Amino acid sequence: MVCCLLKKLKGLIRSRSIHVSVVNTGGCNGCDIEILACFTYRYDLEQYGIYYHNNPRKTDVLIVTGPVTEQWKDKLPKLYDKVPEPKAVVAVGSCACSGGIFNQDGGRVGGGAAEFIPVDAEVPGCPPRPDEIVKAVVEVLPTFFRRWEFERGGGDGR
Amino acid sequence: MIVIDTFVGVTEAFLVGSIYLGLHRKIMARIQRRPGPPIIQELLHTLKFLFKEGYAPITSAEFLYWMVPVFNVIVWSSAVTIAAVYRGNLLPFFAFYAAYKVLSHGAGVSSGSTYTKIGGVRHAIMPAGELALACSLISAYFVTGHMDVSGILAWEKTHGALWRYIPFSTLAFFTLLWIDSPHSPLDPSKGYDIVEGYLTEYPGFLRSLMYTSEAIKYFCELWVFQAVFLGISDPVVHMFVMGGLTAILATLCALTPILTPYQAVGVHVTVAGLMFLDTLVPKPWI
Amino acid sequence: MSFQDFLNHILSREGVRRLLDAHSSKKYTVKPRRFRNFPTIDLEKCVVCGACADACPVGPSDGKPPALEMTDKGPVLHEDRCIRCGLCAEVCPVSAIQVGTLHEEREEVVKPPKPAEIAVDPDLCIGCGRCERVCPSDAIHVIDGTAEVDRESCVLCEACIDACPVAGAIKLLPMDVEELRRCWTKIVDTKRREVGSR
Amino acid sequence: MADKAPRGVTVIDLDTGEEKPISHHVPVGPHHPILKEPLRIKLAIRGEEVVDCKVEMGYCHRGIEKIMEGMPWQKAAFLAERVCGICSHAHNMCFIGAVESVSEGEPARRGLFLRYIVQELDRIQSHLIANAAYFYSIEHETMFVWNMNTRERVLDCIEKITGNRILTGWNVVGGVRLDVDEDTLNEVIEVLEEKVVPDVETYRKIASNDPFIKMRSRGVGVITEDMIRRYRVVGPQARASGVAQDIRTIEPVYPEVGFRPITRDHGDNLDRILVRYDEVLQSVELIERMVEELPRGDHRVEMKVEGGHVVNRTEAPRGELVYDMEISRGGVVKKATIRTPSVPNIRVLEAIAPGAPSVADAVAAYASLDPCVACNERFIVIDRDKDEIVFSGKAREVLRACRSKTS
Ligand code: SF4
Ligand code: SF4
Ligand code: SF4
Ligand code: SF4
Ligand code: SF4
Ligand code: SF4
Ligand code: SF4
Ligand code: SF4
Repeated sequence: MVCCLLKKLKGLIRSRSIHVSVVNTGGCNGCDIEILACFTYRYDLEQYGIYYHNNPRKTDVLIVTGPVTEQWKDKLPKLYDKVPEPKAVVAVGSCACSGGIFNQDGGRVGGGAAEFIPVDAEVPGCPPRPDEIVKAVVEVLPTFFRRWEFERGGGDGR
Repeated sequence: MIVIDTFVGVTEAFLVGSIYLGLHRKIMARIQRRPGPPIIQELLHTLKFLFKEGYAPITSAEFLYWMVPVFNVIVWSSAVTIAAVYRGNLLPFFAFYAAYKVLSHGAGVSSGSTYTKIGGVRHAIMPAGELALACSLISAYFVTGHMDVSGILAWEKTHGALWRYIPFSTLAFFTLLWIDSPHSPLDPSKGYDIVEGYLTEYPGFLRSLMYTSEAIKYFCELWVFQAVFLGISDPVVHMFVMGGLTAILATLCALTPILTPYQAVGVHVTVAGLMFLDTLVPKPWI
Repeated sequence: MSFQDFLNHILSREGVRRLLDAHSSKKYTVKPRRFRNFPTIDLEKCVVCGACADACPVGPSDGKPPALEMTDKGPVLHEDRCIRCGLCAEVCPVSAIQVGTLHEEREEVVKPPKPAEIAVDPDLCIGCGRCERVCPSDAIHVIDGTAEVDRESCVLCEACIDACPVAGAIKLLPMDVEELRRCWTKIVDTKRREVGSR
Repeated sequence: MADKAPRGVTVIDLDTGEEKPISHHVPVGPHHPILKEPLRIKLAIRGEEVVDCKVEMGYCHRGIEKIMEGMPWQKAAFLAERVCGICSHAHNMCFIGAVESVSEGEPARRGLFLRYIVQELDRIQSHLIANAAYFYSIEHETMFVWNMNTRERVLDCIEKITGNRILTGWNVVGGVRLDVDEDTLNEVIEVLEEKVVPDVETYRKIASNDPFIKMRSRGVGVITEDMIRRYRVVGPQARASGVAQDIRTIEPVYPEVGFRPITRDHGDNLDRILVRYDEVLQSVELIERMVEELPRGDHRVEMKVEGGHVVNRTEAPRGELVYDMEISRGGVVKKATIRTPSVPNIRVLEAIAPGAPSVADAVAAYASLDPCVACNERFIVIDRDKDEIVFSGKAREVLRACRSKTS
């Protein structure tokens, strides 16, 4: 009972304080600037407790944009490993979901981030509008972190 | 009894410090014309990191790496206990501040990453912290003849606030507050160019300890500033003045970029030099 | 001095208003009039001509389907592949694909006259009904032993001609050039008048 | 994360052969707070001083030119746009312009004007985000957010006209995709005049007066005319050093509305910022004049693509953009080579960063070059026989390898 309450409390705090880190694995940066726009006045993700800093050590959520290019194929899993648990990955843009327009004959990209690291949420669109990103992030992530303790068992999560 | 007092004092310092840091961020956000995070956000960050996985990078010097955050909390808890809870001597406060500098340097060097090393070195070469602190405390001693907070407060009761006697030292101490508040232009040791300076490699609960010590530090410095230079001893007034000071600091931090290390050192030295003006400039209002 | 600029800017009436006005993102979730959202496909209308899948710029690769995958029921959209370009909606002959609000604007566009029509010679038609079976848009029907063509829904695919066992029973009659020109002039005139009245 | 450099390590200057002792290598990127896009800058530092700088590109190689082969222009236009998301409209326009120049007839005049109106709007938003990125790199959050706020208003205008914020797919051979009515254009002009111009004027005033911003920007990262010639620096970066080169002077429409390039003299970070603000204001004027002189008629005409070899140049927000294409009859792309402005603009960092007194200055100089990595490099050298990648993206090595094979 106490244990359950504690888990709930942890989940609540985690869902209110989220650090994100955006990694562009070779996209056209259309998605990156739309994510950046989410941190400015209109959409301001900070009001939901979502902070942006590209330091993997303090990241909870890795936002991946872009198809995974040759140079990133080994670097992306490494970067993912650096992020301490609990962590989530959001693929933003059709590139990160599936390789997008670049993943066809002649292209030299992997088919989306999910082939290299586990992806928890996808926001399709090329690029998604900031309001679509905000909607996805604000609806999915807090729930994800609230449930994390129960679903993955917080053995190593301290 | 002592244990309980200390515990309550430190906890209060941590909570209040966190909330004022949150207010700092909120005010900055409002100046940037966005809604901004809730005021308890910094507190939530600290708690969040407390539960997050922590580990030492392979390159780190492990003992130092693990101990730095712990010592940091101990140092600032002691400082707040001596200065704010028991209103004791200010010399240990200075010693603790110097220890904090050494520890931050240790934090930078121990993790073995280039960014943290540069950050640690940058933090160590910023001289104004200790200089301003030392000089302003010495000036305070020369004027009041006391080295402990309760003595200074008693002196101020009869003579009026200390800032009127040594305004430049007050300014120097205020600069110290400015340096130590987040996003300060005078503190390039956590600049984005070196990712996050000496904090770069701290994940999980170690970072949480770092944040805790920072919140206590913020409270402690604001408290000492008010007690020594503004002569305020009433806790309620304290809270209001802290809010006001936070607003001023946030505005200053929001409207300036971060300077390069050399420029920052230049400003620090200038500010530290300011205090000698106290001995030279006549003060007709006294 | 420029600290003053900053302060002036913040303390100006506009600045203060914006300082105190907490923006919310709700206001900005309204999609613009021409927004190209993901295409929605109306399989009822679709005549399975495949034009949309041809036009789609996102081709297949190993392991991933194209954005619009053609099946025998009609095109299937893979949202994670689609780049929302709207080309599929542009080429669909029967407007079975809509892309967000942009589509409404396209609806107003007057349908151009067809450059030809399908005619059945009742003397030759034997009423076998093969044309009826192959017609992708269900435009030809055998009524009383003779095939009849619904010109509105015919997409001029000529599938019926290929399937017809009687040579010359179904013919593609190109429209008279003069007639065509007259139709076009009329459309352009109405269009002009509309623009002028606005 | 960091390369370890034991003490006593040196770097060798490739030009002079001189050896310089260093204390650390500091890698910046490919995932770093300052960078929105992947790129690696390797700084060699002694204490804080930057001794040497290498730029490593190629994290964005996607093979766009290869995918484009065999695509009809209708599809390839969307692909060209996705070379880069920030100056997407310039790419789209340059591509369509190239196809039009091998087609019969002239594109619709009204279409051309609408096309250039969107191009100038795109330039405004691109310049604003470039300056915002610079302020972010010197950690002036307020100016960063303010610039982005103003940019949102410009994006609203683009959205009103074309339907998308970025990646608009606005151009087609013969004109533009949709017509725009008078009311929309008037609304756009109103927003520009009432919101964007006063804001940008304030930002320019703040940037040129603020002592702190000046401390960080004046005299840092100076690009000389010699460097411009050596590294082929283009766009506002070159114009900030007093080189008045701008492709807009030879593009259609612009001469008619009285375009003249803007230059400044110092060539340092601050001037690059200010030139961009100047150009934003100039773009607003250009848009107003174009809307005034907007011809009536069709927004799009049918054009038959004849095919052939074509080189088309456009002034993208970051400088000269070149599409060199072979197009077959009917409009299928046979071969495409794209030369984007950011490559030379970023390479010049290797000349201006060494000697910078601190890492912070080098990084700020990088941000002031308006680096846009997405378009940065679309080359990769593949060993056909073994089917493995020999070089990916390190331009210097690739060049050297190519030279050793050919000479
Ligand atoms: S999804 Fe589209 S906008 Fe996003 S990176 Fe890929 S191509 Fe660019
Ligand atoms: S183009 Fe239209 S009719 Fe043809 S297959 Fe696609 S949806 Fe169906
Ligand atoms: S919108 Fe474009 S990408 Fe999406 S399905 Fe249609 S043609 Fe394909
Ligand atoms: S069209 Fe052909 S099949 Fe149909 S009735 Fe006539 S002859 Fe028969
Ligand atoms: S052409 Fe053939 S298939 Fe088509 S309607 Fe006539 S008989 Fe039927
Ligand atoms: S042409 Fe096609 S649509 Fe028209 S009647 Fe024949 S089969 Fe049907
Ligand atoms: S006329 Fe022929 S080619 Fe054209 S859509 Fe119909 S079946 Fe297809
Ligand atoms: S310069 Fe290149 S990367 Fe940048 S916006 Fe333009 S095309 Fe894109």
